[in-house]
Amino acid sequence: MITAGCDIGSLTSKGVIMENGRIKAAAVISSTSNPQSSAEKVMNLAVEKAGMAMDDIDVCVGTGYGRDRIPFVQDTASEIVCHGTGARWLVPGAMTVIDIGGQDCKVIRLDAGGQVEKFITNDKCASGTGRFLEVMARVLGVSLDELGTFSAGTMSPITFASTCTVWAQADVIRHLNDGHPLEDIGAGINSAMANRVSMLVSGSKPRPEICMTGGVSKNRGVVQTLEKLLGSRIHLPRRADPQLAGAIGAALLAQKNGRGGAN
Amino acid sequence: MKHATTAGPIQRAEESVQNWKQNGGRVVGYTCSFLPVEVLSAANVLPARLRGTGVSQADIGDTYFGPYICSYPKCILQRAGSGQFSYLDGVIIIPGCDSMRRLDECWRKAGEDFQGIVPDFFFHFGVPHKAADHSMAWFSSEIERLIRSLEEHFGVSIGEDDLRKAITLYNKGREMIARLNNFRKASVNTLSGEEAFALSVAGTLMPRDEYNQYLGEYMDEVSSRKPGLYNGKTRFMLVGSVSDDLQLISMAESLGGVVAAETLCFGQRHEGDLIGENEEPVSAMVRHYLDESLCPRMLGGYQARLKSLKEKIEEMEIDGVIFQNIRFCDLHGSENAIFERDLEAMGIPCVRIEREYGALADTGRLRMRLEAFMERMT
Amino acid sequence: MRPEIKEYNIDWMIWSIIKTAGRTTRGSDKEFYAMLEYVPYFRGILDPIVREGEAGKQFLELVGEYMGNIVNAHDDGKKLAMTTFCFSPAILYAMDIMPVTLEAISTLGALMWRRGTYDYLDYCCEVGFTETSCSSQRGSLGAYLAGLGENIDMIVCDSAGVCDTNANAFAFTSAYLDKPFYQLNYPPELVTDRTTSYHREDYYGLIAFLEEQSGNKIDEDRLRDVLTELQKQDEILTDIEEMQSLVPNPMPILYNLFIYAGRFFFAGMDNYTRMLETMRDTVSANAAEKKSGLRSGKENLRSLFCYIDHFAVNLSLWDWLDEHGITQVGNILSKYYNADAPYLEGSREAGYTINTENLVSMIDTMAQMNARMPMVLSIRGPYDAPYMWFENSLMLAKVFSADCVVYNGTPGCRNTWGMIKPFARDMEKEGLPTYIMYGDAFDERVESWDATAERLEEFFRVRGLL
Amino acid sequence: MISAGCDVGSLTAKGLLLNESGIVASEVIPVSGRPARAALEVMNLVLKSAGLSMKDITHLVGTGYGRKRIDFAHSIESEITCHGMGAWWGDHSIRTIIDIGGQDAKAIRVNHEGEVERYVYNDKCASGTGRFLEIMAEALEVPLDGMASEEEKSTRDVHISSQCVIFAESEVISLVNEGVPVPDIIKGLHGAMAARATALARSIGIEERITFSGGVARNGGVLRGLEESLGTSLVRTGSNPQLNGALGGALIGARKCGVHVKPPRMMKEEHGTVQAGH
Repeated sequence: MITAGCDIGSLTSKGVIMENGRIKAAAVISSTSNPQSSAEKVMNLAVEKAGMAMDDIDVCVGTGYGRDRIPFVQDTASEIVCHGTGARWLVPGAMTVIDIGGQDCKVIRLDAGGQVEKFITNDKCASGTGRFLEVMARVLGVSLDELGTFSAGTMSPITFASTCTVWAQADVIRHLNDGHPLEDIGAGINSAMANRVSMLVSGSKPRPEICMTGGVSKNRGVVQTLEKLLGSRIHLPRRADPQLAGAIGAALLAQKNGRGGAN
Repeated sequence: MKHATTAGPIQRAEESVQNWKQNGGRVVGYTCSFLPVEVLSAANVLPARLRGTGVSQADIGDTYFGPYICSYPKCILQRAGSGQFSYLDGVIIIPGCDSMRRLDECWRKAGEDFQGIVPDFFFHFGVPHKAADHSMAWFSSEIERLIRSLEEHFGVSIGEDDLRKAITLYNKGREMIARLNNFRKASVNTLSGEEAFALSVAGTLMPRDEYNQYLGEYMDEVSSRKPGLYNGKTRFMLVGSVSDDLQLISMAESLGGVVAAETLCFGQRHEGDLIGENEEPVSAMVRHYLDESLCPRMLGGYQARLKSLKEKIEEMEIDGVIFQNIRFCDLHGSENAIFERDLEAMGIPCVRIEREYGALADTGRLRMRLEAFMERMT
Repeated sequence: MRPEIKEYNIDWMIWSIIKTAGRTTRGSDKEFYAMLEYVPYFRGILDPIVREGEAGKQFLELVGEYMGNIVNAHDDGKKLAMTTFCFSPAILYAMDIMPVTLEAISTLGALMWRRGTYDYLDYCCEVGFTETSCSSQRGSLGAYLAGLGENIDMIVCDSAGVCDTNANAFAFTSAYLDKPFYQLNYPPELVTDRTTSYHREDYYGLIAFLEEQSGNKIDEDRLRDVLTELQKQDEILTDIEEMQSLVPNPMPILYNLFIYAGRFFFAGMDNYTRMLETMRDTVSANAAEKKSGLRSGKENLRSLFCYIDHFAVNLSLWDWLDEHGITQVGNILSKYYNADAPYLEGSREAGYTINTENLVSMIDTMAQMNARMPMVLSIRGPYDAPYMWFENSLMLAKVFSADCVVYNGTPGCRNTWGMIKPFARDMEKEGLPTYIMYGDAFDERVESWDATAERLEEFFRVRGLL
Repeated sequence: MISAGCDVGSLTAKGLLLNESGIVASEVIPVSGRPARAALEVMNLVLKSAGLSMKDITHLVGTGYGRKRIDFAHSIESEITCHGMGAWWGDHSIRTIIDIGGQDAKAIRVNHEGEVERYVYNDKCASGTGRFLEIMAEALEVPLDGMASEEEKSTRDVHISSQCVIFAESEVISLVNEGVPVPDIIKGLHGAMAARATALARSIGIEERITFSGGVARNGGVLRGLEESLGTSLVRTGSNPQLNGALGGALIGARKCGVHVKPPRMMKEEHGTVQAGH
C-alpha cells in the first residue's frame, strides 16, 4: 500500500510518500500564507520525486497547523501523535521525543507500543522555539547552520535573558557593540535555547532512549548543551531528515488505519 | 456566540440587569466569589459579578497595571475606563489575589484621567486567607462593616430577617444548580458543559428570584430531552483560573468532548453548598464563604481540595481533567501542577495549559493540545 | 538541572564557601590580596565586604554562623523551620528552632555564583511551580524541592495577605514535600483594634504550631533575653538612622545590606548586636568629620530604594552607586518601625514598643513587631491608604532628604507591579523623580546587570540628577 | 558652524548635518554587523551628499544603541534627550513624544525648552516595537512599507490578543489559515501596537500636544490607531520622524557650540500627513 503524510506547519510544509514502511520520496517547502496551496505544492513535489501521480496514493493523512485546510487528505491527526509515531520510526526504541518546531516545542513520552503516554508543550515565551534561533541568527548575521556550530565548546558562552526572544536581541546587539566574539554570543544563544528546552524535558520525567526531531536537532550547539543539562545522551534521526518526523508519522498512521481513516 | 440556546442564559441575564436598572433598582459590581452576595440582596441591591469579556484592546488596563499582571483585571479596568460599567451604583473590590486586589488602586487612579468611572460607593472588602476562629471573627466584622456602609450609603436598613430571606432565596438557587448537575451525570447526559456554565454565569448577574424561576423553566426543558444525548463523548473536567465566557468550554466540546464538571474561579464554585438557615445569618455566611471555599488562595488547604476534586471526578465519571491557568496566576498555576502529579499517579489523565484571559489567543495551540489529549485517552 | 549540581547540598556548599571566606581575613592584607588572585569571580563579593573593615569581617562570620546552624541543626537535635525574610526569626531562636530563610539563601547564591542560582530557579519550574513566581524564593527553593538541602521539619510564612507569590511558594512546598505549614495572615489595614487583636490571635496560633512541631514549650526567660537583645539592636539602629539623615550621609553604602541581612539572620541574637555596635562607631566617626560614608567620600545624590535592592552578580549595585557618588538612605528592607524610630515622629502608633514585663506582653510585642516587618507593614493594603507603601516611602524620602526614588523588584512581584505605575506617578507629583527598574533582583537572565546599570545611569543623567 | 548627529540604532543608522540656518543633509542606512562601521558609513555618506568632510564638523554628537562605539563622536547623549529635543524642535508646542523604534518604544515628556521632564521605556517585552511589525510583515508576506496601505482595505475588526511577539506570529498565522483577510489582521496588529504605545504615554501622564516619532511613525496605520486611542490628533512636524534622534543630537551639538538653530517654518498639516503616511 502507498500512503502519504502531509504536515503543514506554520513556517515549513512537508510531504512524505511511503510504501510498506519505506520512504519513497519526501519534500520540504516553506509555507505560504495559504495552507491549501502549500499542501498542494509540497505533495505535487513529493509525488513528482517519487515518479508517480496523486491517484497512486491509497491514503493520505494530514497534520500541522493547516491540516484542516488540506483538500486531498482522507483523515487528519494531531502533531503530537504524528511526531510521536514518526520519531519512533526514525529512532526505534525512542521512549521520549523532543520535537522543536518553528512555533513550539513538544516533549512526548511514548509507551512500549509507541502510543502517546504523556506530552508537554511550551506555553511560555517563545524562546524555546525554532523561531528564536532564526531571529537570533539574523541579528548575528550568520546562517542557521553556522549558528549551530557555535557550541558550548567555546570558552565563555554569554548568559542571555531567556525570557523574551525579541528582547534577548537587545542583549545580543549590546554584546555585539561591546565587541564580544560571535562564537561566544552564538554559544550563549544556543545554551539559552537548550536551557529553556531542558526545563520542559525534565518536567516530563523523561525515560531513555531520548530522541530529538525537528529542524533544531540539526543544531549541534543546542543538542550538546541539552545533553549536558539532561545528563543523558540524545539520539538523532539517521533514517531521514528530522524535520520530516510529523509527515512520516502521518504516513505511517495512514498505513495503520488504512482507507477510511482513524477513530 | 454559536447557538441561541447557550447564548440565551447570559444574554437574558445581561438584559435583566439592565431592566432592574431601568426600574430604578441599584446595582453593585463585585470582583470575586468571596463576597456574601446575600448581604447586597438583603439591601435590595443587585450584586453583579464583573466580567472582562469583549475587550479587544488593553490600552487603559496597561496604563495602570504593570506588565507582569494577569490579563483579567486589566480587561475589567479596560471596560471600566471605557465607561462600560457606568451603570453601576457601587463597586466592591475583593483582594482575591494580588492581581485582583490592585484593581482597587488602578481603578481609582484611572478615575483621575477618565471622568465618572469611579462610583461613590467603592468598597475594599478584606478576606482572610484561612478559616481559623480569629480570622472568621475578623471576616464577620468585615461583613458587619459592609452592612453598615451599605445602609449608610444607600439609606437602607439590613435586618437579620432580611439576611435570612436572602440566604433562603440564594439557597434555593444552589439547590437547583445541584439538581442541574444531575443532568450532566453519565447516566443522564442531557446537558452540555457550555449550557451549564452559561447558566451559572447567568446566576452571578440575574436578580436571584428571577434566576431561580428561569433556572426552573430551563430545567423543565432539559428534563424533556432524550437521555444519553452526549453519550460517546470524552468527559472532561475543567479546573483552574477564571473563565467567564464560553469559549474555552465550547472549544473543548467542539472537539467531540463534553465538559461534565468544572471548578473555576468563576461559576459554580461561587455557589457551593447550602448556607445554614437556622443559625445567626452572618456567622452562617462566614462559614460558608471562608471555611468551605475551594480557592487556592486559602493557603495550606491542598489536601482538602484534592479530595473534593477526586470526589467530583468519580461522581461525574470524568475521563480526563483539563487544568488551565491564566499567565501570572501563580495560585492556580502551581497548584495545578501538584493536582496533575497526584491524579496522574492515580491513573487519571490530565493536561495542563497556560493561556491568556479573554478572546482566546492563538486558538491553534490550544486546539492542538486538547485534540492530542483526546487522542491520548482513546 | 545540571547533573553535577545534583551532587551538592546547597546549605553545605554556601556554608563552606562563607566559612573559608571568613578565614581569609585573618591574615595580613598582603596575604589577603594575594589570595584573592585565586578566586577571580568570588573576589567580587569578598573584596568589597572585607574592605568595609571590622563590620565586614563580622558580617562574614555572621553569615557563616547562620549557615552552620542550618547544616548542624539536626546533629545538635534542633528542628529546622523553612521561612521567609519578612518573618522575624527572633521567636524561632527563643524556641530553639533554626530558621532556613529562602530569600536569604537565594541572595547568597545570586551574589556568589557566576551562574547565579539558575539551576534551582529552573528546577522549581520543572516540577510545575509557575515560572512567573518570584525568583527570591525559587532561587533556593529548587534545591529543597530536589532534596538538595537540609531536611526541613516545618514551614512558617507570614506573607499571606501581603504577597501571594511569596506565601504560595511556602504553601506549594508544604503540599509538594508534605510538610506541616503555618501562615501568619495579615488584613489590609494596620492599626485598627480588630486588626491589632488579629495580629495577636494569629501569633498565638503560630506559637502553638511551633510548640507542637518542635516539642519545645515557649520559655519566658529565653524570650525575654531575645527581646532585651532586640531592644538594644533597635536603639543602635535608631542612632544609626539619626545619622543617616545627615548630609552627607556618613553611613557606608554596604551597611544597608549588613543591617537587613543581619536582622533577617539573627534578630535578637548578640552577634548581630556586636556588628551593629561596630557599624555605629564607624558611622559616628564619619559623622563627626562631616564625611560621607561613600568610598569616594563625596556624595552627589541621595537615593531611596522604595522596594528591594539588586542582588544578582556580586555586589554590583552598591559598587555602582558608590562609584557614582550616590548614597542609599535605605529601602523597604532596612526599616523596622520601632515606635522610637526617627521617621515615626508624628505617627508613633504605626510602630511597635517592646514590653518585656511578662509572657503575655512579650508575645504581644512579637506579634505587633512581626506585623511591621518589611513588606508586611506597607504592602498589605492599597498603596495610598494610611500607613501604606506610598505614605511610608514619602515619609522616608522626606526624613532622609532623598533626591529621588528607585523601584527594583522581580517580575514575580505581582503585588507591587500591580500598582508601581500609579505609585511612580504620584511620587513624581510630589516632586520626587522616580525610576522603575525592570530587571530581576535575583536572576540576571531577565536583564543583564550592564543593561540595568546603563538604564539607571541614563535616568540619573537625563533627569539632571547627576 | 557644522554640527552633526549620528544615531546608531539596532536596525538603522542615521546621520544628520546642521548649520546656523537649519538641516544641511541627512542619511539613513540599515545596520549590518558592527555598529562602529555603520556609524562611519552613514557619516561619510551624509558628508558626501553635503560636499563636506569629517574635519568640517565642529561638534558631532553620538546617540542610539551603538553610541558607545562611535569613536569619532565629540560627545555622547542618551536617545531620550536626543529624540525629545529633535521632535520638539519641529514644533515647540509639543510636550509629549511617543517614539517607536526597532528595538524599543518610549514616551517622553518635555518642557517648553525641549528638555526632558519624564520618560518611560516599553515594558520588558518586544510587542509594540518596530521589530514586532517587521516579524508580522514577514509572516503575512507583506512588505513593511506596504502595511499601512494594505490596512486601508480592511473591512472588519480583528483582535490580536497574544502579548508575546512569537506567539502573536503564530496567532497571525492561524488567523491566515482560518481565512481571515490580511488587511483585517494588519489593522488588528496596528491597533495592538497603538494601544500599547498609548498605555505607555498615559502612564507618565500625557500633556498636549503630542507627536509620533521613530521609525514606526512612518507607518500611517499605527499613527491612525494612536490618534484613535488617544482621542486627539497628533502633530505632524513634516520632518522624517526616523531622523529625530540624529536631529536632536545635532541640535545639542550646536548648543554646545553656543548656537541655537532656529526651527523651520511650520509645515502644512496635510503635507505632514503625506510624509507621516508614507
